[in-house]
Amino acid sequence: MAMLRKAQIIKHDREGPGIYRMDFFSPEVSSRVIPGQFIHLKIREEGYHPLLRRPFSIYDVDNERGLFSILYRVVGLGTRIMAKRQPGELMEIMGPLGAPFTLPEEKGKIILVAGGMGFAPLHFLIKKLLKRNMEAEIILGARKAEELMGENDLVQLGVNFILATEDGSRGFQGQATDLLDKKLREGNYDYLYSCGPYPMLKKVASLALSRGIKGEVSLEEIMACGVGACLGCAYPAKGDKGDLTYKKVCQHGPTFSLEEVSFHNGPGD
Amino acid sequence: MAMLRKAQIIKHDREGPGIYRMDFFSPEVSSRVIPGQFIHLKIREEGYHPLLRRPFSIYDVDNERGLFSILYRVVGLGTRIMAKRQPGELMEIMGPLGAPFTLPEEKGKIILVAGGMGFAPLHFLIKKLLKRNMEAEIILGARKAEELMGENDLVQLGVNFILATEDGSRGFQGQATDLLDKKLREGNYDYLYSCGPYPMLKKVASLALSRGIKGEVSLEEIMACGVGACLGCAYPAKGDKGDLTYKKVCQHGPTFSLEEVSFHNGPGD
Amino acid sequence: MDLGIEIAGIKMKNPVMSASGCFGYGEEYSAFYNLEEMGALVVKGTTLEPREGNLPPRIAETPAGILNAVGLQNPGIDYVIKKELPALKGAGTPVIINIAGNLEEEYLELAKILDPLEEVQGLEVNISCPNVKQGGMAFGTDEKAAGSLVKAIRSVTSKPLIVKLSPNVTDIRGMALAVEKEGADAISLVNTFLGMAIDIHRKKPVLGNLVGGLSGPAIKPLSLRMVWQVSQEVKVPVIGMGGIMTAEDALEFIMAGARAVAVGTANFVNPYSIPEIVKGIRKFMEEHDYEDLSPLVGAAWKGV
Amino acid sequence: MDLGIEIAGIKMKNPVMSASGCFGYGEEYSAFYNLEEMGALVVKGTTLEPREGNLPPRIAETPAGILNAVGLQNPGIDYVIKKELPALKGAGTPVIINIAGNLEEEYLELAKILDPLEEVQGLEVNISCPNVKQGGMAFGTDEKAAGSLVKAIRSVTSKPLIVKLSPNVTDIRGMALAVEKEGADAISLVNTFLGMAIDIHRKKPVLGNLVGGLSGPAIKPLSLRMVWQVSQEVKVPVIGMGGIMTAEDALEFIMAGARAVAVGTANFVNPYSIPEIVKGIRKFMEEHDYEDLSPLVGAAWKGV
Ligand SMILES: Cc1cc2nc3c(=O)[nH]c(=O)nc-3n(C[C@H](O)[C@H](O)[C@H](O)COP(=O)(O)OP(=O)(O)OC[C@H]3O[C@@H](n4cnc5c(N)ncnc54)[C@H](O)[C@@H]3O)c2cc1C
Ligand SMILES: Cc1cc2nc3c(=O)[nH]c(=O)nc-3n(C[C@H](O)[C@H](O)[C@H](O)COP(=O)(O)OP(=O)(O)OC[C@H]3O[C@@H](n4cnc5c(N)ncnc54)[C@H](O)[C@@H]3O)c2cc1C
Ligand SMILES: Cc1cc2nc3c(=O)[nH]c(=O)nc-3n(C[C@H](O)[C@H](O)[C@H](O)COP(=O)(O)O)c2cc1C
Ligand SMILES: Cc1cc2nc3c(=O)[nH]c(=O)nc-3n(C[C@H](O)[C@H](O)[C@H](O)COP(=O)(O)O)c2cc1C
Ligand code: FES
Ligand code: FES
Repeated sequence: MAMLRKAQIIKHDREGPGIYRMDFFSPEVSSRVIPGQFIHLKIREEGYHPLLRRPFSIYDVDNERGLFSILYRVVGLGTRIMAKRQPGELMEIMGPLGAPFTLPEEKGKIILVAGGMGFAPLHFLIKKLLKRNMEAEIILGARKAEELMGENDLVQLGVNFILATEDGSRGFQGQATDLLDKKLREGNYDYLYSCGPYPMLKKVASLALSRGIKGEVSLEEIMACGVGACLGCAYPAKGDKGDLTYKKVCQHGPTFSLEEVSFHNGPGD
Repeated sequence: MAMLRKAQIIKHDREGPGIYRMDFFSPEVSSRVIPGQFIHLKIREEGYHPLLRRPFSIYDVDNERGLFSILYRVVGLGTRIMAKRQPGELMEIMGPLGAPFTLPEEKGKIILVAGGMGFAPLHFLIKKLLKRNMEAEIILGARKAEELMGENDLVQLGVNFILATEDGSRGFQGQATDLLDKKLREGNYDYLYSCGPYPMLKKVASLALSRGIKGEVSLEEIMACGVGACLGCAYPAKGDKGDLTYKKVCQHGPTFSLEEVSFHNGPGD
Repeated sequence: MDLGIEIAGIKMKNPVMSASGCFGYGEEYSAFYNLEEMGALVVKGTTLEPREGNLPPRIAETPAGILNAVGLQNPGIDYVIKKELPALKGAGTPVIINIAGNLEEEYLELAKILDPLEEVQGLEVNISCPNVKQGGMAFGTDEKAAGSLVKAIRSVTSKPLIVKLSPNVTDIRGMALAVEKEGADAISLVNTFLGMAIDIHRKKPVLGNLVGGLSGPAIKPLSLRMVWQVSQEVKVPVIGMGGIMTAEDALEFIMAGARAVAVGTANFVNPYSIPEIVKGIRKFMEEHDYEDLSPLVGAAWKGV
Repeated sequence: MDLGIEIAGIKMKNPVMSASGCFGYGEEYSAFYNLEEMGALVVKGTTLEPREGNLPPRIAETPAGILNAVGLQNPGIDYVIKKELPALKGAGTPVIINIAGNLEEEYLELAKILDPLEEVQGLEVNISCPNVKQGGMAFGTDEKAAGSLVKAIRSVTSKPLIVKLSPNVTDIRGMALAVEKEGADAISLVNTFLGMAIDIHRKKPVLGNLVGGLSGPAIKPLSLRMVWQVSQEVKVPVIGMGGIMTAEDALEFIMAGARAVAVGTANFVNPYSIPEIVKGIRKFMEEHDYEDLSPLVGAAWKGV
């Protein structure tokens, strides 16, 4: 369960413009965490601004060395402060938290769709899928070339990937969902995973559902507690009886099945 | 005037339990600052807690190397954060600010009284006095031995000093003002400078005034702006016509003449 | 040394409670520590019927504070009694139900339903939620409306009645006196301050509900002042809250006149906030040779 | 592109003013930059007679905020006219005098004295100072009292009349409507929130005055909400303030409905706050192709 501990930053590298990878030493986290889960990071030890913790998906785990990693983009105060932390320093970590991705029980063809930083949790997932000898392909989408995440990782893992940029600066010109549409028409996929911005996920879900493909998405919502106590991270989803209700991204999610989540009155609408 | 600039921390050493010395490289400050003045330091670059700057007296200046130093004690959030800063980092400095000590025009025997951290501005002052070949002696007082400041400096400068601790753990057992009383009875002093906690300054002033000795004290008051705009740092003092009025510690002070300052309804009463 | 206190007949082993809505029904934080360590557990605001709550986003961070507009999402009193309360029976700490509604009848119905339940040690009447359009807030800003609501609830329950006031008023003393007069056994101060944030890129309010309630350290000076003012006026005990993060903060509220304190937002930052605050108060009492809390309550105005 | 605006006939080259009491009489900050860069300069609250102000300590820091209890220390109107205003004649920015008093007669006398002075472009009537025992605050919390005070002042001066409201009220809209009806040309929102801090070691309030006014980023969500509420009700322009530290903050207030903004506490942290905020607003307008400010004013509720 949600434990609290200090973990040492082992490595902190710039991976691109405003993008960093942070590796922590924490055998307790790395040995237990499952793809799709996240940690809730305390930004500052002293002072109350920023006040809340910040959630980050687990991007990678190195069980042998007891490490886990996050990949993050600097977007505001909290991540700006994080970017200045140095290897050797400690940060307070809560987690692993949240409901992980479920892995398909039978072998099958899997397609993943990552929008920008949405690649982070999918990377850890792909590694697990490969370990189980699953066949996986991934579509990476972004607005422009420098926002594409994951190419190097995927080359290293030997996973097939295709790129889409909205401005056409790399790969296919257009949205990741245009590529997905094409792919779904061409191939037979059994399961889909996706993480990225809300409008993309919405399209991904409707494309997959219209073809009867099952799958899961990882959602983001502003969080306060991270453990299910505050109801701050509510997201509309179908309840047990199919009725629309609010589920907690931190506890029921961040992963939701395509059937469960409702994109009908989400924040981008 | 009050300028703003970033200065690099050149050295940051622990000088005792919770006591640190921070040396900054800033030829602009070190070449202009006069004993008794202070700098207003921004604690954090990001975030609003703590919000206000923190004032620190100039403790030392090395004009050749363009350095100035402060000596500080960790007492709360701001100083706790400062204590973690590393050499090489930059901090934003406003100053030098405030009205400096005035130096006696004629040569004479000078006595100084420092209570704990009150030694900081007096150290820089003593160095100036010695440069002018003034004869100076100093009483160092504190509650207990580990809170005594300045011994090493004074030995190095070759200045006479006597110690008083309230618990008798070093030097004379009692208050610095008991020693001052004794000294004033024995010797003929022409001028006095003092800095330290409010009750001590109050006694120092009454002892000196009752013997007709002129002098100056350096006061502390919580500051907001540091430049005279907010009236936050008011301290009761005698106005031009001898009437009681509030003067600004940041602008009229922090140094005040013994006749000017009024300790009659200060914060400790 | 004894940290124990009594509020309206509710015996607590220490003065540190959870603030409603910031602790769910206790389950989540029981994974971090034994709830016996709490002075009392105040659960999420509960209404007669289930409420789905407000549109997301529901949380926006501000300097040293958070805005929330959860909108009283809760599964309704029946579900709470059936599913949540049984789990709390063995919690080892008094359980207080925070009740809310739009209409007087809803409050009365809730009070009647809860009155016979042994597992409920007290009711906290929330007349101050800023995130619900209809009602609630009106009771919280009008002395007459508040007084007559409390009077009506008082007549249908013998449970200890804590009334939780809104800080969004000109005269918090007047509100407190009005509810005390009509039978409040204790007064909780304060709920959140109505605020908002605007996303300048979308040119729209950040919260789905447009406005929300501000909590956290940012409001501490304001809630502390209200506790200071009210506790000098009323005879019933005051429960202080609003920005308490540490034992030092809790002691400020106690010295301002609060007999107990509640901790809300701090739980989100540090899940161990409540037991750590209890420990810190104990340490302070030890260091300053206090046998019990009473000489500290209101010490800042009693001039002790 | 033009950042210029007009408030009650006062032409400003940009919408960024100083907040009263946080900028002295301009002298201190003129050492940092040319005051021409400001939209307008609002001076320290000025009374008929000199005021010595409150006992120290007058400042206490709180999370992301500061409490102040200066207590309207000022040299009195005669001295201000003789010694401070002449220095501001060539400042190149409109000068607005913030006036305060205990009694209606004092406000009227001040308004009469200032009415003929060319160097004064407007009056800001402070009916909201929380740090003065008698009066002031009563005008700030009672719609009738506020309205009749404004009516009286209106009758003795032809200068633009800005009324500065207290946030310590249940219904800020009601207060705003009351002063608008009686002749306010503009409304300043808000003064400080009444708060306090306690020193747990001395077991006493930290401030010499016991309570003080909270300003700074901590209050921004609250002051922003009030600007949002009031600007949707009144026809006169609103000047927004309370926690503005950056151009982004200022833009939030403008989108909430403020035609101009004032910067107080931020000056203490960064003396260049005002010119930097002006620059940041200009940059935003450039990036988003705004020719002038008017489409941004109230954009968050106009739904533009
Ligand atoms: C389950 C989950 C997993 C995430 N994983 C990653 C990841 O692997 N890599 C990554 O770069 N980012 C991830 N995020 C987003 C990340 O949490 C935010 O970017 C971060 O909190 C922003 O903090 P900030 O202080 O820099 O920004 P702020 O200044 O607080 O805000 C800047 C922007 O970020 C958004 N934001 C702020 N707080 C949150 C929050 N708690 N959740 C979501 N959005 C927020 C704001 O709405 C705003 O648009 C994840 C979010 C969630 C909920
Ligand atoms: C002109 C002047 C010169 C000073 N020189 C030195 C020096 O050379 N070395 C040194 O160690 N200290 C010096 N101080 C005191 C120093 O400014 C405070 O110790 C520091 O600001 C405390 O910051 P904090 O955040 O750690 O403490 P906080 O958490 O803010 O407060 C802790 C304690 O420090 C007091 N304090 C807080 N802010 C101030 C302030 N602005 N002024 C005075 N007291 C304050 C508080 O009342 C409280 O008792 C000086 C103060 C002044 C006014
Ligand atoms: C997310 C959240 C939900 C809340 N829900 C309720 C509630 O249901 N009922 C209630 O009376 N107060 C509710 N509150 C108010 C808190 O109980 C408390 O009064 C307030 O947050 C101030 O305390 P704090 O600063 O310690 O959080 C809620 C506060 C937050 C932050
Ligand atoms: C030290 C200080 C002194 C103030 N003096 C006055 C005053 O004399 N008259 C007045 O109307 N407001 C006064 N105020 C209130 C400010 O003008 C402003 O309304 C408030 O501080 C909120 O803005 P801020 O958060 O930007 O500081 C004062 C505020 C501070 C911090
Ligand atoms: S963040 Fe609190 S319930 Fe999800
Ligand atoms: S600190 Fe503002 S006047 Fe001295």
